[in-house]
Amino acid sequence: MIDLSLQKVLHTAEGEMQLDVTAKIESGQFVSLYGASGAGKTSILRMLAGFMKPDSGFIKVNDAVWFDSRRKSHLEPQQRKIGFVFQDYALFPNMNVRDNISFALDKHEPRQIVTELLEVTGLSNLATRKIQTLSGGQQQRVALARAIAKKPSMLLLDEPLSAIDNVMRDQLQYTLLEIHKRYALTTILVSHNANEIIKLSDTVIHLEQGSFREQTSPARFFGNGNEASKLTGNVISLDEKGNAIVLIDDRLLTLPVPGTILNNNDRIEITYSNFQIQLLQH
Amino acid sequence: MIDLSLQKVLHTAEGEMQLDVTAKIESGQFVSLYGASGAGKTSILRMLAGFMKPDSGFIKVNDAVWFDSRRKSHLEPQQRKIGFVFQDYALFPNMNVRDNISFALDKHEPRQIVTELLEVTGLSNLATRKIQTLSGGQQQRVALARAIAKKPSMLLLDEPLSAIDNVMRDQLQYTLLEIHKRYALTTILVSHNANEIIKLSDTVIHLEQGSFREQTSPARFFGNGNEASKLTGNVISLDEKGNAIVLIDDRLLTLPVPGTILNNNDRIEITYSNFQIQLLQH
Amino acid sequence: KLTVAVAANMQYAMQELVAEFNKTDKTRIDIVPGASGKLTQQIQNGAPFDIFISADKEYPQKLAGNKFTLEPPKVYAQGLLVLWSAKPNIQPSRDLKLLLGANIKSIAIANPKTAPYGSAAEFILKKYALYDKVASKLVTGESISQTSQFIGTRNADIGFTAKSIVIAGAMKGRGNWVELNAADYPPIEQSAALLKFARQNNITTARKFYNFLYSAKAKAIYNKFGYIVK
Amino acid sequence: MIDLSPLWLTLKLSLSTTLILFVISIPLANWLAGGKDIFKIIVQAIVSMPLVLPPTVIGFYLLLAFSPANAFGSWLEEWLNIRLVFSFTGLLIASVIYSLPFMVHPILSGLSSLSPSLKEASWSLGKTKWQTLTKVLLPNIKPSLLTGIVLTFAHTVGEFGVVLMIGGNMPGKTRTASIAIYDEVDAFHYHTANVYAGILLAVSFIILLVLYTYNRKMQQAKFY
Amino acid sequence: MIDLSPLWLTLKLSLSTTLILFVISIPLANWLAGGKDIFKIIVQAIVSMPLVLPPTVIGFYLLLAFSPANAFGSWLEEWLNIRLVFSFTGLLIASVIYSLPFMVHPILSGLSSLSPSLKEASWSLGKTKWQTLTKVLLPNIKPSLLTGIVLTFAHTVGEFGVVLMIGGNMPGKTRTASIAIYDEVDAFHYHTANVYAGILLAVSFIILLVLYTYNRKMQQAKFY
Ligand SMILES: Nc1ncnc2c1ncn2[C@@H]1O[C@H](COP(=O)(O)OP(=O)(O)OP(=O)(O)O)[C@@H](O)[C@H]1O
Ligand SMILES: Nc1ncnc2c1ncn2[C@@H]1O[C@H](COP(=O)(O)OP(=O)(O)OP(=O)(O)O)[C@@H](O)[C@H]1O
Ligand SMILES: [Mg+2]
Ligand SMILES: [Mg+2]
Repeated sequence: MIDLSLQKVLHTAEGEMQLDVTAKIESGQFVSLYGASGAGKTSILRMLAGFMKPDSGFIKVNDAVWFDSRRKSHLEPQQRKIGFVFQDYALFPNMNVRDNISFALDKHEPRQIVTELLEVTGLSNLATRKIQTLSGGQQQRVALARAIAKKPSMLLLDEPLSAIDNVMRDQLQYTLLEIHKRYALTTILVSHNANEIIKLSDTVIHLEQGSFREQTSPARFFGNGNEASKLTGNVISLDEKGNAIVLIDDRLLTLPVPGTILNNNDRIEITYSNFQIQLLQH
Repeated sequence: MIDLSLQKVLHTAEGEMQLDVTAKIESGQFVSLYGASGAGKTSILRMLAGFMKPDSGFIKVNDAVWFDSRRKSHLEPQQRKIGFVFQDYALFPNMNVRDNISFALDKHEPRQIVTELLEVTGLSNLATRKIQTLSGGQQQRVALARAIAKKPSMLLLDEPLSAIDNVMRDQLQYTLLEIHKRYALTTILVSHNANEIIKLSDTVIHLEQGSFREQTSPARFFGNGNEASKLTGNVISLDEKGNAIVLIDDRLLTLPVPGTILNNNDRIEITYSNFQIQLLQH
Repeated sequence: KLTVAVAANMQYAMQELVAEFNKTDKTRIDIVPGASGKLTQQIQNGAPFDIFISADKEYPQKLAGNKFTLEPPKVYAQGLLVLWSAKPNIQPSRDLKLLLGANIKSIAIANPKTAPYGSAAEFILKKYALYDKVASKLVTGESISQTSQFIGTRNADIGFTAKSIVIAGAMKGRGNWVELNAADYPPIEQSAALLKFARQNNITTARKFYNFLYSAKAKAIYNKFGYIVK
Repeated sequence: MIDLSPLWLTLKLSLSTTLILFVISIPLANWLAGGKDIFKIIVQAIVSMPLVLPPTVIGFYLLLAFSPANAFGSWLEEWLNIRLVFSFTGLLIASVIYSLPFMVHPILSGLSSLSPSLKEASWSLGKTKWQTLTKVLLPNIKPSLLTGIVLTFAHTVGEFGVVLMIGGNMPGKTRTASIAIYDEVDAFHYHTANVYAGILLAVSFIILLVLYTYNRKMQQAKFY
Repeated sequence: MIDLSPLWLTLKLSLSTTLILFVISIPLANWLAGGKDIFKIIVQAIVSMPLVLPPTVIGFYLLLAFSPANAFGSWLEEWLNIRLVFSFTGLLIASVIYSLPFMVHPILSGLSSLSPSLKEASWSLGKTKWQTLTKVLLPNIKPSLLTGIVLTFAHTVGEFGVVLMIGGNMPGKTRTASIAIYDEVDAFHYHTANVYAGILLAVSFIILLVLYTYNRKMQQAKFY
């Protein structure tokens, strides 16, 4: 159980923004932080990690007090048992891929987890590469592996998959979830990607301009299409056979629409009355 | 018309990868580069910009030769009239947001485009902020505005929207397309996001391990759902009323499925036979 | 073993002196060359020197005043001032008139505040009523050997230095020099002192060498190196 | 009374040396930072050479070089009618040579630590290499520039051997504060020496304090 | 024949000084880089002070401080039975004080140029501040460390004023190469002086060349 209440004035040149968030997070939950750019998501992670001190408030994790402004207690980041994936990766340029990951371990810990993680993140071939020679997505995967290697009890992820291609992303999401469960982690994820949030998280915390808006399930939060079998999409093109090619999120549908007067770029809503479901994979 | 043929051995520690790409790009087209992490996308952009010299090959833009290994000609990046959005933004830490963008202009050019771009990218309030005080997404928008300010004839974008939230992303995609058309740019975009690629680009160039795979339309490239009105998705949960909550890309659908024996996490295909289309926005 | 602090311009005469001394006494004698002023500072602050051979009279006197010597210092030789130019077309004259000439742009002297040859040169210039006229041409060397560098490398057109420099060692035969009238400047007396440190060290040999500095054999060597001994 | 002219002269010499070296070292360091060939490494090693020799010895070699008895000195004298020894210009040239590494090294290490994409971003905006250097690279290595300036300035203030050797200790012309202090110590005038040293220390201390406070403010703006 | 002992002594002094300063300056620079309070700025300014005074004058003040005639010196002598003047230990202490800024400054500017998230990443992996410093921060500011080492080493090789004053030019004990060269020049033994200077230059040049080549290789590995 993580019990937190954080207040801090964030200094921004066009004025000050009051960050104010109070929330309870069950141990073992997968929580997403969602909010516009500049809403304060990274700042919250940094306070949880102990890099930034709140002006007031507290952080209680199970029975331990990590921070309490009244009791003037502040646990050092080293003591917090967290894993952090930084938005700028913060990999160590002086070490190769394997060493970046092993650095998380203590001297006498067995190294096999490193090999395992290299495997899982698809980095085995790159194990001896210098960080600067990796592409952006490769770097992000190293950062993720490094944060997990220590088997932290809380995992803080600042947009950990934004630079990764779809195939690898799917795979890593699955890995993340696996790890989250296997090590009974409490995971807090900052992400802009609805699909990702829905797939991974138990609850969403919604931030707006530094203030806590709501804490709810992702289904409810993104559930705008919930009421009926409705899809919205954009018309990308119309072919000569009277079909409209419609873009719905990441996929294209070809819909026969003879006689309608749709144009390119029209935004449309599709209401289905009849459908069949086929099981592809159990 | 851009005519390019690029060969370069990319030194990677686990061996060398031969980058080899030949393509023709129509002037004014919006082209996406798609491929896995480490496929060489950034490297191609860097060669187009003149930061990296190919081992052999040529780059011809309209009638001008930007690079030709046989004639040993190599146009400096300054002469290429390109805009580049870097994967790590590469903003100038010594300048504030406005100055970063104005830096693209010559001394006597009018400054109003800067104000315009600040508006368009939603940065007006942050104009006097130091770069280091911006969030990741804000930085990416500055990088985009700066690359556009010079009105380049070719725009090279290395995952320009990966760290930006959905609302802003939609808006910036629209802006990008607007700018692309207004200034008759040739734009080359590296992106992992299918929706983004489909929305924006005329053609997709697919790279695999440094080699050119195909150059085709996004519709064809991502057109796996093209043949029929089919959607695939994952079952997220089942409610007591006999509905399945299904995740399809970024959205959730509630489908009445009484009597079926679906479970959580099942992957299903939905085939529609009857639907109605309603125009939302023209 | 003895350690002897020696004014830089005396070190070559001293080497010969040590060689002579070692013919009868094999005690190793280390020579520590340096500017007399600096050596004095060091002796006052605990330098392990047995004997101090200065290039003037005042520094040893000062040490005696501050009780760093075993007995009052004694003069062992007297230096002579010469006017020297390394430029072949300049012929120094004893009356110093040529210093006023337009072809003489810089005149090197040792620092009158700290070096005895410098104050002697200043004295003689004043006596000949030339000082104010040539004051703007004067360039000052920290020590007599630095002054000689200025002259020897022809950066200074002419300058005042010690006779010991121009008649022995590397500068011998370079350019032209003239010995100035010894009566025109106060004698440049050089003293040596037996230091208190010698008491903790090897007082018998130290005294033996100290006395040797005033022997007839030593005098012959001083003469050879351009000093006079009364 | 204390003669203040050595202090002024020192200030003039230190400021001029720092300024000249700043101007020389920037293109030099930029050139050195740019490539990888052996030639540049050799130049980099040569730049450090003045450090290795005792200042008085460098002074002595300069004395030889400037001497009218040698080719270079006589060329200067005959063709340009310049005599470098015993002149402020000579001192300045010597100080510049001697302090070169103190300016070049910090700037070079600053430039090498910048991300290469900064440079490329500026090029892609059509800026020449020079504009890139002055408007993008240098403003982002301010701590290194500051280090270079402080080391050079302070070192020239305290420089003594070279000045002593080729300056000739001429009041108001080449008699700098360091020489004056040296002389006073040599003449056992401890009080005067202490006063000079005190002024030198106090003034330098205040200058440094101001510089560092300014620099610290700059860096705070970076992370609040 | 040329006496080689001054060269050995110089090597010993320079290496020891560089080593001691390296060990001292890293925690000092790390502490200075860490905060923003005025106290640290003052310390930073004090670190530069040894640069401002002529070396002989620093030597003179140290001579006074270490002198058995004064409180500190006599305390050392009576209680610890150490005499610092005219000993190698004294020389070493003086060199360390005098060269302090050459080591601290480059390391400080290197540390301030690192992204703060590197440090935080290491903390989050449970590493102490010390482990973070030695395993993450320092290995990533190698060019700055190199600058510090080169400046300190070369400067100690060429150091002369301080050494002459408190070392006292004792053959085999405190007569370093720089003093030997000075003496030989003083005595018009240009040939011997040239030989010493030549050896000093050649050896230093080779050392620097090796260091720079190694450093360049490191950096090339970064960007190919
Ligand atoms: N150390 C700090 N002290 C005070 N304010 C800060 C600090 N760091 C960042 N800020 C400010 O806090 C605001 C929120 O920044 P934050 O990085 O938390 O946003 P974010 O929600 O992560 O945005 P993005 O999605 O773009 O990464 C920003 O406007 C920034 O200026
Ligand atoms: N200057 C260079 N010279 C040689 N090889 C390089 C150079 N820069 C990068 N590489 C190598 O080229 C490969 C492709 O890198 P690139 O950055 O082009 O990938 P990418 O497709 O952009 O990946 P991502 O989507 O993760 O950003 C990498 O394995 C990298 O090691
Ligand atoms: Mg953020
Ligand atoms: Mg890339």
